[in-house]
Amino acid sequence: MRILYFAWLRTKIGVPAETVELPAEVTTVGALVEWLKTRSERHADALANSKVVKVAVNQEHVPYDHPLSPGDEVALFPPVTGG
Amino acid sequence: MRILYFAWLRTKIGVPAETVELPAEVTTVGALVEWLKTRSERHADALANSKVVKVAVNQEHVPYDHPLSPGDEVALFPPVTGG
Amino acid sequence: MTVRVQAEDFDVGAEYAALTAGRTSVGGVTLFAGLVRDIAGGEAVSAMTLEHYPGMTERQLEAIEAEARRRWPLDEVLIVHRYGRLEPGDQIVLVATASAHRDAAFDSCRFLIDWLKTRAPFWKLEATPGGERWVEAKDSDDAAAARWVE
Amino acid sequence: MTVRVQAEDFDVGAEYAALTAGRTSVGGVTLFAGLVRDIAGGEAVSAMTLEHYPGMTERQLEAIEAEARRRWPLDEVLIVHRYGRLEPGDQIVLVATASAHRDAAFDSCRFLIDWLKTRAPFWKLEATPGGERWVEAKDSDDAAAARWVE
Repeated sequence: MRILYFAWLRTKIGVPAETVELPAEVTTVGALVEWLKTRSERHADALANSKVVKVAVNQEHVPYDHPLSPGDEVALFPPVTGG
Repeated sequence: MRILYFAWLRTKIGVPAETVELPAEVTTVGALVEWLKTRSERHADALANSKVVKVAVNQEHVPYDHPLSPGDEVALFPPVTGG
Repeated sequence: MTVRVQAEDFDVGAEYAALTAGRTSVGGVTLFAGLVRDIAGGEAVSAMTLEHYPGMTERQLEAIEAEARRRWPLDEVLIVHRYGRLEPGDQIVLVATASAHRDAAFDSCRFLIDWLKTRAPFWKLEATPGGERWVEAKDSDDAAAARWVE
Repeated sequence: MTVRVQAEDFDVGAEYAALTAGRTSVGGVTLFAGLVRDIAGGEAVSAMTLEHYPGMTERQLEAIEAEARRRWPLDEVLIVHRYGRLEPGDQIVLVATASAHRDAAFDSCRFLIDWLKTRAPFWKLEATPGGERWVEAKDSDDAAAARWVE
């Protein structure tokens, strides 16, 4: 699965995107965020406070209980600050 | 005293302005409007419904109980419709 | 001079540019332009003539500007209102405010046009197929202005 | 195309002219332009870099436009948002709506900017004397957007 990172999530994790093989039990956005924390210290640090980690699936904002499907484009980012 | 008329008050009365000699007892805007009605049928018709006759004294909106002073510039007009 | 009453048209792009030129304190500009519509009250409008009360108009617009500046922290305020004969599509009025903050820019701009509509001495005469008619004041304009009574 | 995401600057006068050109049904245009301020949170800002999520940005802005058109009777809607490096005084965003009615133009324009601020995937990085910092989302922006929840 393709995971994109933006803004300070990108700089903290150190890459703008990565492709991961999800374990079978990771079936929701919330489970994905928890699982990503185990990948490295940088991931754990960047994702520590899930209140400021927002998620989009296929370019739509989604809540943490949103289910994941193979082929989804998943993006993690801080609250947006445009305008 | 100089009296100015605008919009349909001007066209109904037939002049854009007139200079009048007020009787001593006409000391307020409301009394002026009543007195102007007696000047002609055109005045009476134009000023019949005081709800839609607004008054400015010295270029400020005023209520009917506003006192008149010699030398005041008085204007009568319908509710404004700019913008 | 931030209040202008004129027969000539105005250039929104140039007015906007002047509001922001050389300023780095402005976070937002809100601008409203009113135009002549080709239909009003269900009737076709071929022209509109705006009468006003010279002297009082400027005075009232300046008072409205001063009130906006009193209520909100504004870098710039602009009011331009035309008079004379206009046709559908023509510009009638421009109000604009520049502020550090978006809420102040929006609220003050709407305040300007709402108050102007009930206080500035302008009257519209519309030419329709049925003849000329003076536009009647709208209760909705009074209600819009009433929102701003402190 | 009424939604644009671009690095280039935009010309407010030209955009305004395009919104109203040849139209006689428009009674009012409301326009909001957001600019880079030279100070934020009490600190001097020498530059701002806007990052965004290509693809999602356009999709979200189009959804915001569609929602505005669903809620109000609008002749035209325009959203232009820049990304990349900007300096104080530079334009960031332009939202504008044209409608027969002033209330619809004002409400929809404010809706566009309020929703954009909480939904469009842009992030601001400010350069200050103390170094670069990512701008934090404001509770006041969430509150502004919450006004429009139906």
